Amino acid sequence: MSGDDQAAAPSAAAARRAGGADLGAWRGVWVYVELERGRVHPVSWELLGEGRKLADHLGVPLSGVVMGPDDAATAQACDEALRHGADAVHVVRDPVLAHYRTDPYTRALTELVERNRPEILLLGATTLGRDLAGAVATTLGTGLTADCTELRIDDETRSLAATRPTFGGTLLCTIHTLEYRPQMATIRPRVMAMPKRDPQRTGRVIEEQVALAEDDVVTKILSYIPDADADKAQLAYADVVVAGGRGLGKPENFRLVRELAELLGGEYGGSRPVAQAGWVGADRQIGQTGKTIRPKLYIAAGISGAIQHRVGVEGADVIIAINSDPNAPIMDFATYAVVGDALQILPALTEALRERLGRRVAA
Amino acid sequence: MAEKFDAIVVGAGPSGNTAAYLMAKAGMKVLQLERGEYPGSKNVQGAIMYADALEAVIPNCRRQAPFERAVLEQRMWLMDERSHVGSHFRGTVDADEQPTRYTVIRANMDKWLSGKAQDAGVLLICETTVVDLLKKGERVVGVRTDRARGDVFADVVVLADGVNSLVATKAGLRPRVKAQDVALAVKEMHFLPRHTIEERFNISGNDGVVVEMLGKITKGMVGTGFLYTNRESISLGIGCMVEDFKASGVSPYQLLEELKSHPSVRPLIAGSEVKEYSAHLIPEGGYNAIPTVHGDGWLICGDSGGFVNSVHREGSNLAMTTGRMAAETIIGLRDKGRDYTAANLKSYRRALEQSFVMKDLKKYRDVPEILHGNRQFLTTYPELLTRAAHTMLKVDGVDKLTKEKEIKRDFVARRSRFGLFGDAIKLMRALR
Amino acid sequence: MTVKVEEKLFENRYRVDEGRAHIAIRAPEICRDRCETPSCTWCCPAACYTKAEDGSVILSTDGCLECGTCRLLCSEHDNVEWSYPRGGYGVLYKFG
Amino acid sequence: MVMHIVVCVKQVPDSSQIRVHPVTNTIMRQGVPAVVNPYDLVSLEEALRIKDRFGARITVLSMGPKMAAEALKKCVSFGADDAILITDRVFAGSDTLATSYALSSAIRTIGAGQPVDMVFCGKQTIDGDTAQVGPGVARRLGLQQLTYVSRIEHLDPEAREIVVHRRAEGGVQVLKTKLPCLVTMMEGANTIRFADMDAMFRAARCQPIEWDHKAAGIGEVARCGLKGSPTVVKKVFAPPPRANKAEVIDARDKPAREAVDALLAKLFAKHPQIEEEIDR
Repeated sequence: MSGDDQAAAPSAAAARRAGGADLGAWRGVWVYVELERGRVHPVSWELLGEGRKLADHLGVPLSGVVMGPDDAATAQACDEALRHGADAVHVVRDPVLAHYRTDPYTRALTELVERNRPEILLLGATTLGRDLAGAVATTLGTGLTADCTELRIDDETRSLAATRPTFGGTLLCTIHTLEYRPQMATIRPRVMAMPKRDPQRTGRVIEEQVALAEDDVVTKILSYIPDADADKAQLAYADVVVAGGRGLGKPENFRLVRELAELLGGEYGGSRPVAQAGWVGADRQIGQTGKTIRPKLYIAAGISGAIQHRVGVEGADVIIAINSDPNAPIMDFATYAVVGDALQILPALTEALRERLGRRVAA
Repeated sequence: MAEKFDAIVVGAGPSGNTAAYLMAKAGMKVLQLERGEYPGSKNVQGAIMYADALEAVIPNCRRQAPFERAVLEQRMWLMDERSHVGSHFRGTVDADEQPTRYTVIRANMDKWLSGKAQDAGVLLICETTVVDLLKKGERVVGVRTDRARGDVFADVVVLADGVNSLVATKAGLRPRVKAQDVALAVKEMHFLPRHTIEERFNISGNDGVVVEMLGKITKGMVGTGFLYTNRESISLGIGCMVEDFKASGVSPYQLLEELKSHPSVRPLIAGSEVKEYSAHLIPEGGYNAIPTVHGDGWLICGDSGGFVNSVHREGSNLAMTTGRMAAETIIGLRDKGRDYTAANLKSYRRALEQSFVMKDLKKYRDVPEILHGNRQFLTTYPELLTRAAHTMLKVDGVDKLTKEKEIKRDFVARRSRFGLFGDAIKLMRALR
Repeated sequence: MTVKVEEKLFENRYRVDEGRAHIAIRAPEICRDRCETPSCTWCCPAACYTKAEDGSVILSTDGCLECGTCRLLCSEHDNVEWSYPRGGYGVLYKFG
Repeated sequence: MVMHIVVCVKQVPDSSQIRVHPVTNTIMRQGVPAVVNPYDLVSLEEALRIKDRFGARITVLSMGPKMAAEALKKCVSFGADDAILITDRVFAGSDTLATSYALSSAIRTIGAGQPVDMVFCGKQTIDGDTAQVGPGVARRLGLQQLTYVSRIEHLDPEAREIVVHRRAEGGVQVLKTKLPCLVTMMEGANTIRFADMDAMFRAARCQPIEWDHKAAGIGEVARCGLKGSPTVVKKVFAPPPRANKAEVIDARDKPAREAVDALLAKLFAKHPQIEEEIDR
C-alpha cells in the first residue's frame, strides 16, 4: 500500500474548517464542464443555467471549468460555456487530459479550486462527474452532496441547500455544508432546465497551468467502446423506456414497441414473461429483482403489472399503461391508463409523436 | 469431510426452536437448519402464544419474550352479512396470577426463541433448505440440503419443517397431507397508532382483545375469521378448509376483503396501513390425521406432525410441547446410552399420549368430521341468531312473546325440530 | 367486489430466484384438456395461477406465499411439481 | 502468497420496504429488515471469482453498529475468509468523508499483516445512494480508482496488472492499470452465488472481529463521526405523493388516434417536463 493519507490529501488543511473570517475568502460559483471525447455532456449546460441563478442570488460571478487536450473541442467548450451563462472560464489544456482518468483530472481540478477558491462547485451526476467529485472532495477534505435534484441558497447561512433523493428515492433530504469550502454537489442530468444559449455572450477565458506528465499516470486507456456498437440495453439510465408484455400477442408485434422507443430516443424492454419466452433479451427484462428503472417516462403496453414489475418501475416519473383490461394491476399504479388494444394504440401513439416532432423540425 | 452432529433439527419455528434449545442445553451438539433468511421469515401465525407451554421451556419467559399484548378480552362473534351477535369475556386476573395468553408477532417470537437456542449452543444455519433425508437402510442418518456439499449427518433428526412436511413425505415416512385435513388462512397486518387501537378496543397498557368470528363470513365453508390486537397493529385474517375453497369457487383474498368491509369489522381497522399479506396452511385433521411420529433415527413434531387443536385454536403450544417432548425423549435415551432406534423412540409417542396434546386431540377427534357434514353450524345458526337478536332488540310495537314465537318458528322452519335436536346431540358428542 | 391481490403482494418482501421457479406445472396439456375444475386459479392466495383464453393454466411464482395449497388441490391429476425455493429465496415475512 | 482483497460492505435497511404513508405522507419504518447493501454483493461476487481463479484471501470490512456483524457473517457465508467490523461511538453520524477516513484507516491496519492488493466497494448504497465512499477510500490510500466497472477483462496477479471495462456516458472505457487498485462494480455484472455448505458452516461459526477506533488504527477521532463530517442533513422528508389513482383514457369507444391525442394533451398539460424530454 503506497498511499499515505497526508500525501494524498495535501490540501485538506486549506479547505477544512474554513471557519469564521476564512469563509469569506471562498467566493464564486463554479460549474465543471464535462468534456469527454470532444463532446460536452448536456448536464453541464443545465448546471450553468442553475449556477447562474445561484450566483446571481449570491451576487458573485459564475465560472465554468474546462479540462481537455489543446484542441478545437476544448476551445469550443470554453466558448459554449460562456454562451450558456458563465462569466468566465478556467481552462486547462494538456494532452494528458485527452481522455478522462481519475488521477490527472483530480489533480487538475483540485489545484484549480485551491488557487481560485470558489464557494460552490457543481458537477453533473454522471459516471465521470461522480467519480471525479468523490476524489476531489476527499482530496480537498470538504463536503459533497451527491445526485441532487434541487439546489437553493439558504439566506440565513449563505450556504447551499442541496436536496437529493435517498433510500432509493423513497425519501428526500436536504443537505448543507456549513463550515467547509467549497460546497460541492453533483446534480442529476435532465433535472435542471436547459438555459437559453446566447450566441453573443462572451467572457474571460483564463488559462490555467497544471504540471501534468503522462509518465505519472498509472492508468492507461486501451480503447473506448461506444454503446451503439455494444447493443447492450441501458435500461437503468434511459430517460424514456417503452416496454411490451404478453398482451402484444406474438413476438412480431414487438416491432411496435421498438419503433416507439427509437422515435423517442429511449430504450425498449419487455416484461418478465416475454423475456422468458425469448421475445427480448434477458438484459431488456424489466421488473427483475434488484434492477429498477427510473425513467422520466415509462410506457407499458400489454403488461399486466405483477408485483415484481411494479417494484421495478415505480421510480418512473410518469407511467403510461396501455392495456385492454381496465382491471390489470398496472392500471392502478400508472399515471395514465389507456384502456384499449395495444396493437392499435402503440402505432397511433408513434404516429402522433412523429408528426409532432416533424412539425418541430420543420419549424 | 461431511459434518456430523448429535442431532439435526429441521426448521426454526416454535417446535424446532424448542427442541434445539433443550437438546443444546443438555449438552448435545445440535445443528438447526432453516430455509428462511432468518427464523420466522417463512412462518405465519395469527398469532396467540400460550405462556404455559413456553414457560415449560423458558421459565421466566414473561419478562423477556416479545409479547405484544396479554389477552384481557375474548370476543366470539356469530356473523351474518351485516351484523353479528357476540359474547365478550373480559376479565382481569388475580394479582398473584399471570395472564395465560398473549398476542405475538410471529417473526419476532421466532427470532427471540431462536436466539435462546443459539445462546445455548445450537449451530443455526439459515437460507438452507433441507430437501431429503439420508438413510442407511431404514435408519435416518442425516439430511441433504439444497447446497453443494450439502449432506450433513447426525445420530437423530428432528423434523419440525412445518405443515407441508415435505421432507418426511419425500422420504416416505408419512403420507402426503390431504386437502380435507388442512385449512388455508390468509391474514393482513394492519398498522395503526397505539392509542388508536387502545381507544377502539377499550384497552390500555399491555392488555389486548381477540375476536373470533364465525358465520356467513365464510360463505358456508368450514372456517373462522380472527382479529387480534397487537401493540401497534391488528392481525386480521380468515381461514377455511382447503377442500371447501376448492368446492366453493371463492378466493381466499376475496373472503378477506369482504371480512374487512363487514360493518362490524370495518370501523376497527379504519385508516390502517396494511404492511403484509400472508397465507398459511393449518393442519386441522386432528387426531385421526396424525401420522407416524417417530422411526429409526427420526422424530416429527409441531405442524409437520399435524399437532393442532382446531377447536380451541391452539397450535403454537402444541408445537412447543411436542418439540419439548421430542427433545426430552432424545435426551433421555442419550442419558441412558441407548440408541435412537424406532423402538426406543417410541417413548416419544407414549409421552404425547399421556400429555394434554393427544388427550385433547382425542377428545375432539370427531369434530372435523361433524363440521364437514353439517355446515348449518356455520351458516344457518349464525344467521338465525343474528336475526333473533334483531327481532328481540327492535322496538317496533310487537310484544316480546310474539317475537319469541317468531324466532322459534324461524329456527324450526330452517332446521326442523328433529334437525335442531340432532344438531345439539352432534355438537355435544363432538365437544364432550 | 373485485380484489387486487397484487396490491396485497406489493406490501410483501420477496427475494426472487431468477430463472428458478420452485413450482412447475408438469404437463400443461393436462390443465388445458383434462382438468375441469382448475381450483388453483381461485384457491391460490397469491393468484399465481391464471387461466388463459385457450384454457391452459399459466403459473407465475413471483408472488408465491409458499403455503402449499396448490400442491394439495391438484390431487386428481397430480400435475403440480412443488418444492420450496432454494434457501433464502422466496417470500420473506417481516411479521408472519 | 495469494492476493489479499478487502471488500467493504454496509448493512442497510432494505429500502424497497420503506413506505410512505399515503394519508399522512410520513415515513413508516416498521418491519424494514436490515440487509447487505445489494451493490456490495456484486463487488463481493467479483472478488470471489478472482479467488476462484487465482486464489485470494478475502477480508470483508464494515463500519456500523454491532448488529452489522450479521451482514459480515452473510458475506462469509458466500465465501469471504475474514470479517472485521469497526464499531465505535465516535463513528456515529459519519458522512461519506468521515466514513472513507475510518474505512481507509482500517484497511491500512488490515494491510499491516498482509499488504492489500485490491479493495472492492459497492458502487453505491441503497440507503445513501452517494457513490462517494469508494472514490474516497481510493484517494486516501493512493489506490488506482476504477469505479462503475462492468467487467474485469484481465487480471495478472504476478505482473500486478488489471484491465477493466468502465462505464462512461455513452460507452465503455477499457482501462489498464496497476495494482493496488479499488474497484466498484456495476449492478448486473454478476449475480451473487449460492454458496456451498462448507461456507455456510464457516459463517455460522464465524464471529467477526470487532475493532474500536484505536484497534482500527484511527489516529484522529476528530475526523470521525459527526465531527469529521462537513455535510449536515437539515431535513428528511417524503416526496409529494403521486396521484394514487391513474387517469383513465378509455379507447374502447373511440378511434385509437383520438385516444392518443387525448392522452398527449393531458400528459403535456400536466407534465411539461415530459414534453420537453420528448422534444429533445
